[in-house]
Amino acid sequence: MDQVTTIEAFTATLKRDLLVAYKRKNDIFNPFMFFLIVCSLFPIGISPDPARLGEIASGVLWISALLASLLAMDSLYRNDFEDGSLEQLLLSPHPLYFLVLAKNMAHWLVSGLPVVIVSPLVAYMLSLPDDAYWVMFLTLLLGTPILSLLGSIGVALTVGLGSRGLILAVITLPMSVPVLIAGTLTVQEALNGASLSGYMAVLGAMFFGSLTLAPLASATALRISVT
Amino acid sequence: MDQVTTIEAFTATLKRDLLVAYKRKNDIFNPFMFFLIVCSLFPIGISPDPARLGEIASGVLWISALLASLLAMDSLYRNDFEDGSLEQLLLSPHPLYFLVLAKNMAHWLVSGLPVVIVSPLVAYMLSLPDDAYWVMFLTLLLGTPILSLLGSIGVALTVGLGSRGLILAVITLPMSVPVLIAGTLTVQEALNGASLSGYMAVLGAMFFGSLTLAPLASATALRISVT
Amino acid sequence: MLEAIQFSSLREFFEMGGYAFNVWSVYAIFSIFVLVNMLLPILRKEKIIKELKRRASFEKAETNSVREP
Amino acid sequence: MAQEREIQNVLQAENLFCERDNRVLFKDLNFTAHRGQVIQIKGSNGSGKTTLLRILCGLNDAFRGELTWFSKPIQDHWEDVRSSLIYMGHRVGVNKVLTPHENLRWSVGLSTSVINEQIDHALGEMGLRGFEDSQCFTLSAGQQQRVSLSRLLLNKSLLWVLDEPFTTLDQEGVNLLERLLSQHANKGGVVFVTTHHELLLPNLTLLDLG
Amino acid sequence: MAQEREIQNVLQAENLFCERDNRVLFKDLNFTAHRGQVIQIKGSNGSGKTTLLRILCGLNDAFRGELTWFSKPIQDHWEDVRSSLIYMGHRVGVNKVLTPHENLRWSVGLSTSVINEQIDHALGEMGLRGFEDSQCFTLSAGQQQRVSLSRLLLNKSLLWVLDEPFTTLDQEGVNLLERLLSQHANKGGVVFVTTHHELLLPNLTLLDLG
Amino acid sequence: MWMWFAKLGSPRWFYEISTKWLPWLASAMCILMIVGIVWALLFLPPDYQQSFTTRILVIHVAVAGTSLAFFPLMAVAGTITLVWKMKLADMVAKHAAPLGAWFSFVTLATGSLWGSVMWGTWWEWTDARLVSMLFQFFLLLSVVALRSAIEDPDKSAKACALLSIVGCINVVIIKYSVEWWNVLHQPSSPLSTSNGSANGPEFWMATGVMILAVYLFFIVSLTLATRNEILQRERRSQWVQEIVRTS
Ligand code: HEM
Ligand SMILES: Nc1ncnc2c1ncn2[C@@H]1O[C@H](COP(=O)(O)OP(=O)(O)OP(=O)(O)O)[C@@H](O)[C@H]1O
Ligand SMILES: Nc1ncnc2c1ncn2[C@@H]1O[C@H](COP(=O)(O)OP(=O)(O)OP(=O)(O)O)[C@@H](O)[C@H]1O
Ligand SMILES: [Mg+2]
Ligand SMILES: [Mg+2]
Repeated sequence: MDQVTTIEAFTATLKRDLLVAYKRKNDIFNPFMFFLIVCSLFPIGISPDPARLGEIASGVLWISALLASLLAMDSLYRNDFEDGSLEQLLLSPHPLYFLVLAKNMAHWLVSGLPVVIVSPLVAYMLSLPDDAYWVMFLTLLLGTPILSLLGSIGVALTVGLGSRGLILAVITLPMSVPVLIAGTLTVQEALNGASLSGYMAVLGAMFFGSLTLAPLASATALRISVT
Repeated sequence: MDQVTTIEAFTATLKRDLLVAYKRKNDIFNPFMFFLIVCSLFPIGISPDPARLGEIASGVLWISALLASLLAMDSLYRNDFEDGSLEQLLLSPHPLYFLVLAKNMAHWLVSGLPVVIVSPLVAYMLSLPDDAYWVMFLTLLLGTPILSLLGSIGVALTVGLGSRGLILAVITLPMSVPVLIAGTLTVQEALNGASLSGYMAVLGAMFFGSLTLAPLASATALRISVT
Repeated sequence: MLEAIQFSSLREFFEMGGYAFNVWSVYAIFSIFVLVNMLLPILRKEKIIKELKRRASFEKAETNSVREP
Repeated sequence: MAQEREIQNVLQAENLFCERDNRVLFKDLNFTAHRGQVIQIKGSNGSGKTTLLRILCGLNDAFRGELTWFSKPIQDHWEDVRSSLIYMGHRVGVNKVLTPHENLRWSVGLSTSVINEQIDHALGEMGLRGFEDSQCFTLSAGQQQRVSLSRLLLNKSLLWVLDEPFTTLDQEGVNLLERLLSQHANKGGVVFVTTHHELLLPNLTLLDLG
Repeated sequence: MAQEREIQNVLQAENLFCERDNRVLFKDLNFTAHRGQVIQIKGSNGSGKTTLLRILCGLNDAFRGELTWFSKPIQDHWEDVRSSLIYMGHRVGVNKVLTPHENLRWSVGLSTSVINEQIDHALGEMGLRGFEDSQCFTLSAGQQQRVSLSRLLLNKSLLWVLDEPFTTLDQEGVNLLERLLSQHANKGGVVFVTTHHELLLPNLTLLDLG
Repeated sequence: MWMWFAKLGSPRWFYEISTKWLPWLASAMCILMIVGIVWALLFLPPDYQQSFTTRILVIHVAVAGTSLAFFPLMAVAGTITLVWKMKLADMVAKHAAPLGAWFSFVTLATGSLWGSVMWGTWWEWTDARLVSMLFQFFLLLSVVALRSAIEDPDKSAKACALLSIVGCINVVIIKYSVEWWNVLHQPSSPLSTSNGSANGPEFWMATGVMILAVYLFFIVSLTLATRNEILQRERRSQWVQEIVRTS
């Protein structure tokens, strides 16, 4: 019985969260279904006409992905808070940064990745012009982890609150606006035939920025919420 | 110390839920903020051009209201379940139908009504053509209670679950499609200058249908979830 | 009977009048669909029987060995 | 509490059987609850005490056997049962943002009409004087338990079903609750209670689930 | 447990002061925890026991006064404290969809490396044999408590901080836990525990919050 | 009548009767399916307009028709579960939901493959049948999701029963509202006009064979899955242990 290293604690947490998701199944399935269903509300609510749909498709896809990733966040710390596991996490001797990162990673793998993978299909159904598929896919691949990392801060801040659901959205959505702008702009410029390296670089910078900073903020927020 | 009548139990429950909402404040404020924020994502994600916005405005408003009402639902029974109040509700000697109706009513007053009230403002911001403000307002006034009543079934079915958040959306969103269709069609026909009485009648029928049937289903679902 | 066949060569048959991709995809999807939904229950039944057998022998062994002293 | 039914069997169970996950929790369970009885259900962890109590309240219908309420099959009389029942489970039924007063106003008000003074009086009796208007999330675990227990003072119900009501109570709270139980029994009520500590009550019946 | 620090004060509090909502919970609280001590914190409901325990773990910093860890100010040594601490609060820290085994694998694995056999052995010791692979939501309240308590057998931590660990345990569970506490003390560990029942341990120190 | 009803509810009775019937049903299914497919693939004359793509329709129409049967089936089973607490009904309903999702998916896929020829597009929001089928697919998946979300089997049986009943009503409402919506949208696409496409009697005969075959497949597959469920849930009963021992 030895003390474990931080890396072991990291993998233990990652594995555990993936296991919980696997057992629940729905954690994987639902964000993805939510994305599909919300996307298909737009043709009904706005217009079934392919030409008009094509114009709004990239925005619709991004907004739906944003909402799906946001709403899936709720399960990130809530159950752990309620059953007391979160206190155990905070009391572990390892830097909270890495444990939070492990939880975020597991969460994105489970809720973000499926959305990214199905996005080309939905893009087709919404008549997004052909050239933009790949760009759409890539921006989502880079963008959804950012949304998860940012969302994690919001969840951590609100985890102890009685009323939930929307407070999280109200805190996190405004934070996510820059990502939304970067994402949709990239796709639109791709449609205009512009070169993409600049836009992708912006998204990449956001990604690395949030990867290093957001877990710090989440960790602090967790300590505040639990004490 | 007498036995109370069902009506008294109804008002007691209504008052209590309004009181809880009043104390939390967020319950009133958040659905409303969520609605505003989601609506304002569209100019950002799709296009700031007023002409194009105006075309999609009615759909955007309705979809945002649908999402706001759906996501606010989560708080309808969840807290009560967790602290055990829901068991007390089920063990009351009065027909669960009325108590559920009271809870739904309180919830709509708190989360649906503010959205309806602010909708003309948002309609203005999204450049919805002037003639349609009133119709938009009226359809939302009739439509959001239906969404709440339908959502209530979904929440009641999922209230005891560990994994939450999106399962509710996955269950409830497909059910809400007819309401969305009726609502947006009405607004669009108003824009085309058609007579509205027929459309409103459809919404009205949906309203009374769900008012009588949905609480029954919710009550059954609650009994299933808690036992 | 044979003259009722609509194709004069195998190649023509595979080409399906230029709609090979669509027609054959449909038949592929359909056969996968049928096979999966027939085979999965059959395979599962074997698994269940095996599992139940294992458990039965396990329980028998337990009742035989762990009797009250 | 109707006077004319004085000596009847309030609640009777015949050959109750319950299993969960293929583990039989109890079988051939028979008992009769008369007026004036406190029935303590004992048993080790996981022996099915909570399950049994929830069955008695109609919160669980995964059982077989016969339950009667004043000698009539209980299936047809859940309304009656509910209107003369107080149940307290592992979850105490106290809303965290409301004050103790507001909590009681609702949970008692669902079945009995009460006035504010009665509520405050009951809270005082349970040792919560001064906390009537603090929100419940600021109360300690034991104090929340006491809020829930105050219902016992406000409802004139025949049947009390209490699942481990003594947890988190301090010594004085335990004494108080024991007194309440025996008073209720003396007035002709029926109490089902689970707890792991020894109850010192005159009219106690033990029901052991093993 | 390092041998060289044998007789030191593990944890010492000087003039602790805490108030919540303008109610003073405790003031001028002084105590010293040596190796081999079991310190039972007593007090009526709402007297601040939970608050004190959370302060000792660093889960609450709304207090004044001096806390030292091996005679050094605790603020600078939370890492050390955490790596030799087991805390069990009112919420047991058991994930409902995982099995007891999986729960322990993670919660123990956060600080100590264990192998599967050890986990199963510990669960067996705590009376959960046969439940290793049931999901925890199917366990009774007391069984979940036992899952959480199994951590005590698997972590070789110096300091145990247990908030009402006896609730929902049956008699046999209570005995088992008492034995564990005194064994831990005998091996040189320190235990802080709150409970409302009388502990029968040789090396017990009482700390009364009133 | 009551005797018969009670008997029908008994898993054992169902298991035994299905043991007798399954071989017949399965062989009928195989024969019909082979006849249908060979007929469709080899003998169907090309449509003057649609050429050989009518071969897609044979499959599409058969699967689409069958997929409409699921929600009514699940709603009836759900009512039986809730009112009479009959276990067998739930065992059927449990497997009907994912199978129905499969059927809906294949309808959507074959429909799209056909559409890509006929309309030049794989997906079209202006067709009521497509959109309502898509939402039926979503609703079926939501029943599956609910089933797997609720861990307690008893509870999930009842919850899914209720959701199926609500869902069945909804499928009808969605179908009508989507149609209504479409009429008012006055779609400019060719679909609404193409309904009277002239398919010969031969086409409908092949399709008829295929419809029968697919219906049989639906029954056989559902029965197989239900039998597995029975074995698992009744595993501790005498008769199942007998079956296990002898197999
Ligand atoms: C409710 C479900 C559906 C039913 C009952 C159904 C049934 C049918 C039938 C009977 C036909 C033959 C019409 C004829 O030859 O006159 C047909 C044609 C067709 N279906 Fe479906 N279908 C359904 C869903 C779908 C879906 C979801 C799609 C696409 C994704 C689709 C695409 C088509 C196309 C493209 C045609 C040929 C169009 C035409 O000939 O007019 N169908 N369907
Ligand atoms: N979040 C909070 N905000 C304000 N006051 C609080 C809060 N939490 C607890 N208190 C107050 O602190 C006091 C002590 O609470 P604590 O939970 O420490 O009591 P305790 O001794 O553990 O009681 P019990 O035996 O009931 O568990 C209580 O009187 C309570 O009113
Ligand atoms: N939802 C469930 N699904 C399956 N089994 C369950 C479920 N809930 C409880 N059980 C099982 O039923 C048994 C009895 O549980 P119950 O909660 O009634 O015990 P208890 O006697 O109240 O125990 P405790 O003293 O720990 O509260 C337990 O062994 C548990 O495994
Ligand atoms: Mg219990
Ligand atoms: Mg406490």
